[in-house]
Amino acid sequence: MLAVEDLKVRYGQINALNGASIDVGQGEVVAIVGPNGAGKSSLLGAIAGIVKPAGGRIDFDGENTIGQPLERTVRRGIALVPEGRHVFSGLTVLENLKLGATIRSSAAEIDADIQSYFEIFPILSERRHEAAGRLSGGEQQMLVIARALLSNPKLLMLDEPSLGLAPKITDRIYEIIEEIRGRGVTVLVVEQNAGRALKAADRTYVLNGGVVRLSGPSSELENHNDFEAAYFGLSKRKDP
Amino acid sequence: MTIVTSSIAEAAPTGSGSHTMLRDIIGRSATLFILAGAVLLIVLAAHLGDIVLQRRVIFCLVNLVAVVGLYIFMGNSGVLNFSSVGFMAIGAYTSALLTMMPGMKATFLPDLPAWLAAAEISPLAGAFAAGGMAALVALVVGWPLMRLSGIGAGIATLSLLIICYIVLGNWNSVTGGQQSLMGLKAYVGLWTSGLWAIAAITIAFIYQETRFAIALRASREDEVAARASGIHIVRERLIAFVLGAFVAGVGGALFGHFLGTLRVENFYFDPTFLFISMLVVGGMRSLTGAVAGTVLISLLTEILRLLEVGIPLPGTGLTLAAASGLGDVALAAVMLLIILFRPQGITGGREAIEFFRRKNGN
Amino acid sequence: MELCASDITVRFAGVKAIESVSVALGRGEILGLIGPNGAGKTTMVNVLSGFQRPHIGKVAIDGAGTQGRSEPWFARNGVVRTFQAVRLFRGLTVSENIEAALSSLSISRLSARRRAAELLDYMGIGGKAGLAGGALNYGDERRVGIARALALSPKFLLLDEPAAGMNIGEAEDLSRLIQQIRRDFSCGVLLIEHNMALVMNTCERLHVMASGKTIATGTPDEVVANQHFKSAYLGSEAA
Amino acid sequence: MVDLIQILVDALSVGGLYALTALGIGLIFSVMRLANFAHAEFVTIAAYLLFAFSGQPLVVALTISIVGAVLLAILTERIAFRPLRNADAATMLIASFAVSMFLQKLLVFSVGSRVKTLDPLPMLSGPISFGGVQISALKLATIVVCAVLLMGLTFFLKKTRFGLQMRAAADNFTMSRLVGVRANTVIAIAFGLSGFLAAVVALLFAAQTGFVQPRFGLQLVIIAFVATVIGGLGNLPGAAAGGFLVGIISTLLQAFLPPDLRPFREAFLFTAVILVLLARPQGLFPARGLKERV
Amino acid sequence: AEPVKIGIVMSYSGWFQPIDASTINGAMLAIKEINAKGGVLGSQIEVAKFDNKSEPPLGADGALDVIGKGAKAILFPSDFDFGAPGAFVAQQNNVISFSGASDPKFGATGIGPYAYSISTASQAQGAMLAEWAYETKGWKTAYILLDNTIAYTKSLCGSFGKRWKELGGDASLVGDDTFLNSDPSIAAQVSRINGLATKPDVIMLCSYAPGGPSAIRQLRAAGLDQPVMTGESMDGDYWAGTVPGLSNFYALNFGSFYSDDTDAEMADFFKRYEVEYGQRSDASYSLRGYSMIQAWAKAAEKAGSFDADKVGPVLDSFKDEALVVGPTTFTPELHIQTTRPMTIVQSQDGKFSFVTKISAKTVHLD
Ligand SMILES: Nc1ncnc2c1ncn2[C@@H]1O[C@H](COP(=O)(O)OP(=O)(O)OP(=O)(O)O)[C@@H](O)[C@H]1O
Ligand SMILES: Nc1ncnc2c1ncn2[C@@H]1O[C@H](COP(=O)(O)OP(=O)(O)OP(=O)(O)O)[C@@H](O)[C@H]1O
Ligand SMILES: [Mg+2]
Ligand SMILES: [Mg+2]
Repeated sequence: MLAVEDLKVRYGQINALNGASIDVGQGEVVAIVGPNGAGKSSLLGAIAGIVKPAGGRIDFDGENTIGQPLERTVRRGIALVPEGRHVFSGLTVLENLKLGATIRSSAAEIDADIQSYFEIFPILSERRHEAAGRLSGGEQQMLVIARALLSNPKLLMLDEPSLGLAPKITDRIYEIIEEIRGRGVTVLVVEQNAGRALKAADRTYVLNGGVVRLSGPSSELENHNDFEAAYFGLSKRKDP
Repeated sequence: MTIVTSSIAEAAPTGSGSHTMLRDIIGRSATLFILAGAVLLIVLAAHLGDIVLQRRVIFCLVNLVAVVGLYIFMGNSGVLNFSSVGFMAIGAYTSALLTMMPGMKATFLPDLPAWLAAAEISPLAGAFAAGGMAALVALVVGWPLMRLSGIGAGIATLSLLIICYIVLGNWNSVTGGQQSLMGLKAYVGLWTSGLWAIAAITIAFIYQETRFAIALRASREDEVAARASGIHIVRERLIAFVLGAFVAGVGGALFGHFLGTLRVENFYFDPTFLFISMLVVGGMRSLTGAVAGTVLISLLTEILRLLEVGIPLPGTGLTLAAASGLGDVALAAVMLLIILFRPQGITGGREAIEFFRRKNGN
Repeated sequence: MELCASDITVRFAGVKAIESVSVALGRGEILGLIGPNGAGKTTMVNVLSGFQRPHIGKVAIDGAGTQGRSEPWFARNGVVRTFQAVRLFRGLTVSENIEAALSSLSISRLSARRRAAELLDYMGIGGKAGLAGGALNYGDERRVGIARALALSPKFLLLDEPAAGMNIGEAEDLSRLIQQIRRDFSCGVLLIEHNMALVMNTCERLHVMASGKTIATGTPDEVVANQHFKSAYLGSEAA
Repeated sequence: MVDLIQILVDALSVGGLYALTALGIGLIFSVMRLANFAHAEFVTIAAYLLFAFSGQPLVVALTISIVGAVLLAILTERIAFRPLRNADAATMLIASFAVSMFLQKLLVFSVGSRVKTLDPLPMLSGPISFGGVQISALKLATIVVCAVLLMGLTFFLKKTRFGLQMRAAADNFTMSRLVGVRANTVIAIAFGLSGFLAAVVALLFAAQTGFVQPRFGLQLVIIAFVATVIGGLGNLPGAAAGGFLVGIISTLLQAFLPPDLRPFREAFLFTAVILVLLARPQGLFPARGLKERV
Repeated sequence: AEPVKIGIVMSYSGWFQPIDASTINGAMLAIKEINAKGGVLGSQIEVAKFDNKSEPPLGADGALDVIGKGAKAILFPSDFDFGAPGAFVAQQNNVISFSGASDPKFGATGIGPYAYSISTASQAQGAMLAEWAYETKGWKTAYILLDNTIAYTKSLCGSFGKRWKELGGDASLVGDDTFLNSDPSIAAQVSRINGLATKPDVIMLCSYAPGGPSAIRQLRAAGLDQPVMTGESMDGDYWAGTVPGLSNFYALNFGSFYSDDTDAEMADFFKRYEVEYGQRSDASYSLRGYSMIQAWAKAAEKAGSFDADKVGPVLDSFKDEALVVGPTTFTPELHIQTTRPMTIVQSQDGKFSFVTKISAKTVHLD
């Protein structure tokens, strides 16, 4: 359903992606791991349309998405939980959630869905009339995940969803990932905790230095000799 | 990741070879030399032009002092400041009243307090008094005001400007109110304005090399993190505000002694917007930007004015002339375009020396 | 010699973010402050560093009260914090980021620059002094954040989720670094983290909060054995 | 008593005009964090259009004026503000100055700086008597129009989906697009609305002053700008309240200052503004979440 | 003979342009007529113009510019603040300058012996309005509404008030108030008048367009129908649409350009003006422009020289010299008019017309 080919991303002098290619099939959970600065966020950003690639192709459902207006991303069925949270800080928790459902029209269904996320994250329900910017870091993270889910995406992309979350909530997030995969939603997740990623994902890509170093079914990678090398190798060498 | 230094916890100022220190200082001062040299060059070049051109250059240099004054606070703190021209006004009237011949004062300002009516000090002392008075007022009003940031600070300083305008414009016994004040010694020529411009640039440069300026710039980037780093934002802002007011006050004095007459109308919205535009067009975050913006806008203004007067095309007997008033429209359009295409100003917030370094680096 | 918050209560529009919590951080110790999201950990750091005035309770440094003191005062008196979202001075260079924090010391710009270089070397990022603060990757950003805090010669260093976004290897490096800082600066470190491996490896003592209250204190082993803690916080990792 | 009612009506009608202007400015501020000085020229040009079509029936002139102001506002956003969407507040403010200056100079150049006279609402020119109090019909109309528009706008922003999207675009532009808000359209519409408000102000203000010249809107907008800030930026009812407040303070000062101090009225007014800001740096009724938590 | 240069350093663009325009037109007409008759001392007059862009500081540059081009006399804007910077430069360079400023300081006391104003001092304007209102119209109580923005209006209302109290006693001035030209509304000021127990017989309004006409509009809208008087700053009827059907309005002008002036010279001037420019003069300021050139030409002829040190003394000896703006007198001390007649123009039902010519009897210049 998603095919990224030879993607290049540049920020001025810095090459964040140097020709990365990945494939994600319908209903799969795919993980991307790699050290800091590997280009993981840039990859997700490019797929979502936030970051302008310098070259390459991104096909979603057989259509090239590069250069399309950002508003269309979610209408196409792609939702992103970005790095760094990005709640609408001056709007209330409830308003944030409603905005997640901007492209949906049935008010009743939206309300029901919001209720269901309130049950999963009771703290959000407690704070529903608080400005989102006042929430704690972890609470904001929960909010952003729920907000992304409210668009009923075909492809959900999560950039380090467990960042700043208590272990128990992290578990909950991965349960949700399982749940929605059951509904046929495709998931692409960036994760620092490689063990966790391998456990949750059908397939995993190891990204380093802006290119894919290794990829394959998670179960194979877990025991792969080169996994550590691909993952940590450059990262260790990076430090003087 | 770890290099253990036994004394890493101690922030002792380690003594160092005077040699490297000297090199360091000269290296960092290059920007100052470049800018001062540019001013000097402008002054020398102006001597070749006619008297009207020379006056335009003097005016540009006086404006440069004002813009540098504005830069010292606004550039380093990132806080909007509309009050700078008000401090110019204070400086201008201070110097005018202190340097004017008592006979003149008796005619134009019969109601002056006796001590002021009798005072007559030298132009240089007058300029310092102008800066001093502006700085004093800035100290008093700045102390509460410096707590404000962003648009709130903008409105507060705008209010300050309006208050200055109203008070000076109605304080009939001292300023003559709305009437023009006449009889100022018109001592400001090319060299006076040029030297003061260099002095202003030097003050701004020395300031921005101090630790106070670094602290202030940090607060510009992130107030919360600055406070967490032990920076007293209000105090750092106040230092720059007072210093900026001093320079602006001197600028005001020069303005008055350039024109020979003063009126409060000279110190209101129009110059405020002009100076801020000069700063922004040049690049608010660097001293080079302040200088470049002033020179560029002054140059543009003059070219457009000449175009309105008519520029004879050599050999054809034709004159290229724009309709009266078109220059103003074009100037505003050019400023807008510069801001649109270079939101960080033409220097992009870099100092002069960085341009040289970049060239050599490539 | 300790930073002590006693009986703190903080309310936000009716919500009690912290309710009667006392925390004491001694010099030379590494204390972990953990708990579920929204437990009040960041708020506690805000209280300890002067960013949040408690509605009830007091903060004392080495026994001396801090009533009415400003945030910069705390920083200058050795209580230095970092932020969950690093908050570098993005428009300044890395070196200037450190120099800014050194500006409260009455030393020349030249000495400040040298000192900044020392600190960056100490953090292992000496080569980045000239880069803009905004052009760093996540890991380096956090290192500069810590270097900036060290510039203030902390007696008490409060770190809010310093390992967020780091992988296992980087987190291990960080753990060593924190211990070394504690030694070199002989300061107390308060560490907020959700990365339990890091917490367990680094801290001598844990303070667990949930819903604004203290639910457990003790050594890591004691705390982990606590059933209440397990169910409220750990989830599968406990298993 | 009669005097007091008179003063109150004066204060409210003066304040109403400020409040309406502040609404237009506040709207754009809450959508773009842009303090739009060029709003002055939206008002001015709308008034010039009223003047240009003053021979036509009011409905025609007013329609043209509104359409003109709306288009001008949208065009300004497209040309001058959209490219600066990620720039800092100071740069955007200066850009709006430059736009303002450009339009103003263009007016001086093209139509001249001499006043043009007009009388768009002759039916409201006389006084109405209410139990001994003479109230100008125009003042009453100003107050009513302001109240209606304030309520309408507040409802629009608070209760409609569109309002929510507008606030989202203001809060985090990229994120709002990512959840599907057509942010450019939304912002263009906000500008259109501010143009509409400017045209309403132009009508009421021109009816009061009877003339238009290139600086017609300037003073009004400076005061409204101040009002927006002390009212609480990003909060429309706050902006309107600020407008009324400034109008009331200014009227009271004029009414009660001793004659010798009256020339200093503005100085007192703006001292009051500074005091308000010092006491409440975020304005009297700040928008929620404007001040970040640490 | 060689042509002789006159400098015109005025606002050809910007805010002040409409005010200077008719002065410039008047001057250009005079130059054309004089040249047609053979010029001054046999020399054709040429104009060196400089646009001050409505910025006073540029006036000094302009003066230097036209002096550099050989100007023997310079016309400056008809406002002291606008004209002074340039006039100072002219004085320093021994060049005669003319302005229509109504401040006596535009002359020997302020700028220097070579600066002349063709206008009538604002103090005289205030006094003559007071005398006319009190003695001729028989109004016994007055209210002063002062636009505090510029020096002229302050001085006008100041002298009016002083003279009015001399004539009718302190009680005859029933109140006074101030506003600013840019004030969006003067509701409070209007209400104050409306709240007076006894309404004044006449309201003296010292202001200028656009704030002045707008003030009248607001007075009328509040039901205040008293006579309103103003000085020459509200000369002309271009603003009259601000107050449709304006009645009971009296303004001081230099002459009436509504084809009804009783002074034949003036009436003829306005006809010639209309022929020259294809439209009626829109303010009586054109008389001033014409008279500046006229005065200088006459003085130069009499002096037999263009040099300031020759022309100046001749100007100083003018005693009721017949200029189109009226009989003009200069003395070495006073380079502005105080007793020359001015014209009262009224508006009734929106129609402007000539009322009478008046001159001041008692003028306090300080
Ligand atoms: N806006 C930007 N400007 C300049 N450089 C950037 C920008 N964003 C990212 N980079 C650089 O691009 C590279 C890749 O960054 P990216 O954020 O994609 O990495 P990542 O794999 O997500 O890292 P992390 O694990 O730290 O989130 C890094 O070197 C980073 O410094
Ligand atoms: N300024 C504020 N206004 C309103 N509520 C606040 C404010 N600051 C904190 N809170 C609330 O107080 C509670 C505690 O917040 P705090 O940030 O201290 O949590 P935390 O323990 O740091 O959580 P996390 O691990 O998610 O960062 C949260 O529920 C939050 O919503
Ligand atoms: Mg990332
Ligand atoms: Mg936290």
